[in-house]
Amino acid sequence: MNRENETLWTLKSEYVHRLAKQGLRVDNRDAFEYRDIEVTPGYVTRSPGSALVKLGNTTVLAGISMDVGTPFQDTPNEGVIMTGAELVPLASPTFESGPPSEDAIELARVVDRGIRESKAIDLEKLVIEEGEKVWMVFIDLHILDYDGNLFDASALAAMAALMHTNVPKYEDEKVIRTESSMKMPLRRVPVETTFAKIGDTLLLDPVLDEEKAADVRLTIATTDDGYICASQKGGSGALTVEEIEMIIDKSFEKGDFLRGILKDNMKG
Amino acid sequence: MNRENETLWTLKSEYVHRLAKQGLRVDNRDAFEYRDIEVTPGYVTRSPGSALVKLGNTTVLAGISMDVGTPFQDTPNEGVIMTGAELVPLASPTFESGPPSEDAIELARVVDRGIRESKAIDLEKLVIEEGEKVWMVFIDLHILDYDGNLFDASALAAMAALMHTNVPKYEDEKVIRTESSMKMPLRRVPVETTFAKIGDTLLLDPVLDEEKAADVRLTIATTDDGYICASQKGGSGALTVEEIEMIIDKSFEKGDFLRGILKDNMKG
Amino acid sequence: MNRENETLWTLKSEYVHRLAKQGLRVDNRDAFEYRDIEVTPGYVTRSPGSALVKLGNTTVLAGISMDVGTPFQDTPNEGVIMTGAELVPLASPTFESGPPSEDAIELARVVDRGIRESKAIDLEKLVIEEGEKVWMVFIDLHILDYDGNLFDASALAAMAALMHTNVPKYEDEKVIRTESSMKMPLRRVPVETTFAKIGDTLLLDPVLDEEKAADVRLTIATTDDGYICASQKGGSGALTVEEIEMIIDKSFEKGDFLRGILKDNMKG
Amino acid sequence: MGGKSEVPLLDKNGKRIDGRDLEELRPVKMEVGVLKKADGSAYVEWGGNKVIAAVYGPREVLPKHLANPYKAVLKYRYNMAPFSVDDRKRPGPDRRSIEISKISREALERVVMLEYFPNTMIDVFVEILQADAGTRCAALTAASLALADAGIPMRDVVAACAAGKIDGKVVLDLKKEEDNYGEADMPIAISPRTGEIVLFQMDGLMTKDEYMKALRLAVEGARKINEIQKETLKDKYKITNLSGGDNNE
Amino acid sequence: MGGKSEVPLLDKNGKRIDGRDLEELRPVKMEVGVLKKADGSAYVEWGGNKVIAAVYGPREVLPKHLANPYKAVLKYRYNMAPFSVDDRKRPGPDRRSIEISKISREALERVVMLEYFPNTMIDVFVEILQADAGTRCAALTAASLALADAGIPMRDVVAACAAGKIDGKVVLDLKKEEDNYGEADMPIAISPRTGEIVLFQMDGLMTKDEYMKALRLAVEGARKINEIQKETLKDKYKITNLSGGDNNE
Amino acid sequence: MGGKSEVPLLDKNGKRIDGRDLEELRPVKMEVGVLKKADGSAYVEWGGNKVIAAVYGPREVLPKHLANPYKAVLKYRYNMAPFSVDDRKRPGPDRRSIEISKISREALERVVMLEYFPNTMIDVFVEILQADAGTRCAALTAASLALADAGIPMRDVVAACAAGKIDGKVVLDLKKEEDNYGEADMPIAISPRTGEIVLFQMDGLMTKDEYMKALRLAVEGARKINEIQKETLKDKYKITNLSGGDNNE
Repeated sequence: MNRENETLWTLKSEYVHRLAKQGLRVDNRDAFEYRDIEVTPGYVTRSPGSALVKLGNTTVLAGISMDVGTPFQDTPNEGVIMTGAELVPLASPTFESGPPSEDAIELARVVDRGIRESKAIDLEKLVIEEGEKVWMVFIDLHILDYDGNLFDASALAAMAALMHTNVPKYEDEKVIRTESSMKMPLRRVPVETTFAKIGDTLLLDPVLDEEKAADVRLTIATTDDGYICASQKGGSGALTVEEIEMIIDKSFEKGDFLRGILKDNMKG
Repeated sequence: MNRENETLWTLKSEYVHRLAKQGLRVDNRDAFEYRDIEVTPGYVTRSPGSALVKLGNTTVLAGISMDVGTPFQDTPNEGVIMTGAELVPLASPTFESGPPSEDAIELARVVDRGIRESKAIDLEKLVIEEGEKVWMVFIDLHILDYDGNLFDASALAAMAALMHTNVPKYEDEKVIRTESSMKMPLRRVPVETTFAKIGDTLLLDPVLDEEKAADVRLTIATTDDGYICASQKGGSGALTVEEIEMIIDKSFEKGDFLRGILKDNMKG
Repeated sequence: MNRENETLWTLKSEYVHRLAKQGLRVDNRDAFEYRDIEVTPGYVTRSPGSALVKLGNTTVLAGISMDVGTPFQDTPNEGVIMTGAELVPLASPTFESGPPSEDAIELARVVDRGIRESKAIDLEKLVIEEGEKVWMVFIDLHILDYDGNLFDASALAAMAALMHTNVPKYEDEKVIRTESSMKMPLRRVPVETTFAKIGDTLLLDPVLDEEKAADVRLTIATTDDGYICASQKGGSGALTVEEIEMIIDKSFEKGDFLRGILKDNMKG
Repeated sequence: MGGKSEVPLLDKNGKRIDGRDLEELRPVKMEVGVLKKADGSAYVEWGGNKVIAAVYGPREVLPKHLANPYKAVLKYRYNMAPFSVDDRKRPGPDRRSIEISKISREALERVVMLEYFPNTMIDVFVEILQADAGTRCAALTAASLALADAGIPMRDVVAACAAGKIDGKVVLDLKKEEDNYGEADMPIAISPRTGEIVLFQMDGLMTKDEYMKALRLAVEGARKINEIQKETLKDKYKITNLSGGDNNE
Repeated sequence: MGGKSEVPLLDKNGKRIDGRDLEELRPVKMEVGVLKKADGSAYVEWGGNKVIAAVYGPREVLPKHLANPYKAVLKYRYNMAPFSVDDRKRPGPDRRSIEISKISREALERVVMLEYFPNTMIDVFVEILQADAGTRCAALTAASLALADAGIPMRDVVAACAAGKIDGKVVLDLKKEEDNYGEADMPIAISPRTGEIVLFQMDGLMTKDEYMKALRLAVEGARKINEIQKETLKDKYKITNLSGGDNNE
Repeated sequence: MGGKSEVPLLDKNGKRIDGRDLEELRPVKMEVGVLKKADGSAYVEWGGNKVIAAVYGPREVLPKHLANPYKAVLKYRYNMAPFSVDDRKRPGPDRRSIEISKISREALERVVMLEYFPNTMIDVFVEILQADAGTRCAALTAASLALADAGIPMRDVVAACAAGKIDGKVVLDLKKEEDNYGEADMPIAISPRTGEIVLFQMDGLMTKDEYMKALRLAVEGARKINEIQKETLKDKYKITNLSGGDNNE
């Protein structure tokens, strides 16, 4: 699929490895330092909630759509979350049109799990009529520029969008999109932090060149009240138990950093 | 996709251009003359409405299917129109099996717009129970032989079929297909006329060889009460404002000619 | 599609033909002898009904799923049967992932017809509320190892599964899968017998090598009360009327043999 | 085969709902060379069925990896127009049409001289414009004519017909209501020169006697259909040697 | 074009619901080089529309058999983000976006010098992030800028605009409510140097006079859009020769 | 992970609903060489899970453009039979099975000596015949056995196991009800020789202490699974050097 020159990538990969051995990175960051992060909530003014996140050059737009539907049979008293991701070909020469790739599916599912498993959304407050009518929360991730670490950027965009989402009114069997009945009911603030292992070196927030050179990737989602709520290893490399433990510690620390950015954004 | 010989087409195209420059056509027609038109309404005797149209060698069969469904939320007091076109591979060596091509989609949508935008069908009369149950009018265009100008042939076939359509009875929650409750309620008679520009020459009703040689195509839908209700440019060429104005005039004139054929057919 | 060596297959085919001429088979069976048959009903203990059938090396797992749905409009007082077959790529180097192949579709439809046309299932007993709610019986055939004659193995597995199926309880608009309301209501026991013609020789139950060498295949479904309920010819060869008559006679005889196996299984 | 015998399909004189005798075919009309762009084509009207067939080829095989160095690849596409049946059929192949296409292709593979055209593809497309039971037989009958019209060499012109069982009687050539409410249907096709069966299906409930009677009746029906095919090709080409039939231009 | 005139779209002073005059454009903002990975890119905000376009290429043609030895293959993909409209749009192309992609590609084929890059492919991708009527015009306008930003040689920079009819009046540049409840819409695109029409559609009901008035109005609108395009490219490159515009790095 | 603690998952003695202790595996049975047509195969029964795996290859890569001149392409297809779960699963890949296939493939890429077979493809197919939580672990465990059975050289035999949290306790190897109503699940796989983690996921809510405890417990579980794998292969081949295991014929 990758149409770029194979040899070029091999050279780049060797360069990234050489740097990593010396504790260095292609953009001179520290090992556990995030790139610059910009969060623009409410970017899509006409949608009930949205946020544009720039993590260095990686750009993700998360948009929330609200609709009324029937709950799942086994959770009649809960609203429904659906998360999708489109790696639109605009964002990278390696993304293609067509049905979602396995990468897009994994991304959507890992972002979804961070939100779902942490019970970030109070789904019981999204019930209109038990067993019959509930709010469906669609979280759509639109990747606009791909320079590595879609997981953290997407999870951050999704959470920022949810924090700025207004639930529309529902009256006389109709959704009134111009009026709001409440803020999206949130209970926790999960964020995701992704680490790459290059040789024996662990790095936070890999850029694309690092991501491609890495053997393995680990994403950890943490909550503001001290829980881990999701994890996902990617890539054909391996991790030791000790590495995972070290990553968990860093993940809580960096998670609080990301939550700080979200918090600042809520005020601003 | 085109499996025919590229060189052959280049030669044919040059020939068509040479003729056009002299005001001539491959089949000796005048620039704004239609090929012979045959309309056979009621061709599919078992369907509520249908018509076979032969425009020279181009052959299109339009069939109407009627079913009961729920109206769209924003038009609770209107029936529903759905138009589809199948460029079945029987009709041309260049048509392929599979999901509708962009050509088939464009054709269906342009025919649909002619009918929909002119409000040819009185959709309010197709309501059985407001907001709950309305008639769905499926207009299906089946292309049987493709020798150019599918737009005009298809629009004509669709309109002829609608003019001969009987709306079935609906009793006790069931469609009784063997009985008719009314004629399809029609208010206007839109038809479409298509022009090709070859070099600087404008032609009506291009045959396949002309269509392929043409730089640009313009389809204009007009109504019997003096309105233009749809237009569509196709092809990578361009048109001037003056050319469009000239085409509009011709389009009304030729539209009346086509409506004359439909009218004759209603009597016969 | 077949990735195996073409030359090898030609040689095998010639060998099979040579044997057939002498009345012999690759596995030393008689012409109208089945391979060893093992039926394991209830293989998938958590499903309402299932059976694993081994016909020589050919292995088919049939599983029944029960759900509540709306009946078809024209049969408001009947439950619904749906039969599917997956030729999963695990079972053969020639099976591929993706939508069902024409072979999988033919297999599912021929097994379905044997059951449907014989009225083996008393569909009226599967009505919960006439016109509104009926049991849907999904018969899914999962092919695990493909060594020829999927038709007989699949039909046998489907019937064995149905004979061991418990219809769940339905109370308060819910399916209670842990409780049974009745055994699957059965009226007849259809089985299918498949014959291959190699040169002029007719054989029962072809193995894969015979199936590939064969010119034509004929499957006959018979019932325990002396009816033929389905037939299907496959392959580009031809059959005479006399051959068909001879196959019918054998089919009843072998059908009783297969029904004997099913019966033994019901006791055991 | 619903077998709901509430609807009587035979009157007290043993006549069928359209007045036919038990062993009588519906009216059949055939025409070849009906399409301009196809290499060969045919139209068949058979009772309430209206069917049109086109043949393209031998031509380049697409996708290329399907090419066979020993013979032509034959493709067959049976397709119903959305308006051909009462309940609109959604465009595109469904399971039924995929199965019919498969068995029809296998029937034609018996007679088409594919070995004459290695590394090519011959496409047969059939469109059901109006359906009244027996469409697969009408389609295959039309396809054979279209192949002859395209000048494709064939060992024989395949002809098809169905027999079935209604109100307990074996009858020829079921129409829609008979198919819906009858007890069995058996569509077949033959290679008329040898009398061999090249397409064969049956569903419903029949004893062996009924089954063999239906089979023989269907073969006879197919022979009658073949006579009409031959007349049609003769009228068109004024020759009797069918497989030498020339192109339609 | 619902034409349900219950909703008044013009006030007693002839002003539109957003306070515009009949022949007034909505506010338009443009920016080029907004994406890092694309060879060229542009962002266009036009009333409530937010649109981003990217260009990749000339690059290898995939699948290979689509390659043309005489010119580059141009592809155009118009795509709406699920949250860009009130009722969530399911991801993936629908019939509407396939049609828009086709006519937009045809418009650009008129100006892009495809003959310079045989056997290659030039991909134009446009994402509608927020929709407020006129998205196809905004998309094509952004696509032209992205092509220029990618340094693809063009005869001209295509500019688009729509005119339409609301409450019986011909107006420029419909917004969403005007499109929903108005009487006609006519999106067009021009090659500004020649004034030729390269994209042209119309739906709704118009007399010939209204139609020609709308056409001329839309052409004028597109010319204004083109001025903004030129300013945007000038600001970025500090040069006036657009087709000689260099890459965005 | 519903976390609906209305359903008690531990009794007053701390026993689980199936009588197990907190750190106890469900009964596990393994068998290799269970299929005739596959190059390697294995069957794993693990609690209520029934899983069958097959390996084909190294063989020709299809489609060809996916071939890699430096190593074999590994494919992994996790598929659930429609009847394997209470609510019938529609045939074909869904998002969940695509994700599981991806991470399972990545786990195996760590150990399979792909570099020995450039320009080929190794296909691993796993069918879930009955599901009772932990299917991805059972599937990967079976897949490793099938690879060994096919004689594919491997650095190690991957073994998988899950740990989780129910009623506030960290436990090994959740069954279905525990997965549905428990608080967290952590499926992992290891390369037993090095103890490295090659598959790793977690969802639910856990403190760091619980998390690390679960991780260590799951690793221990996977080691026990690996012992059974080794016994199974030894029984079959009467040899201890697994990667030298011969074909199943």
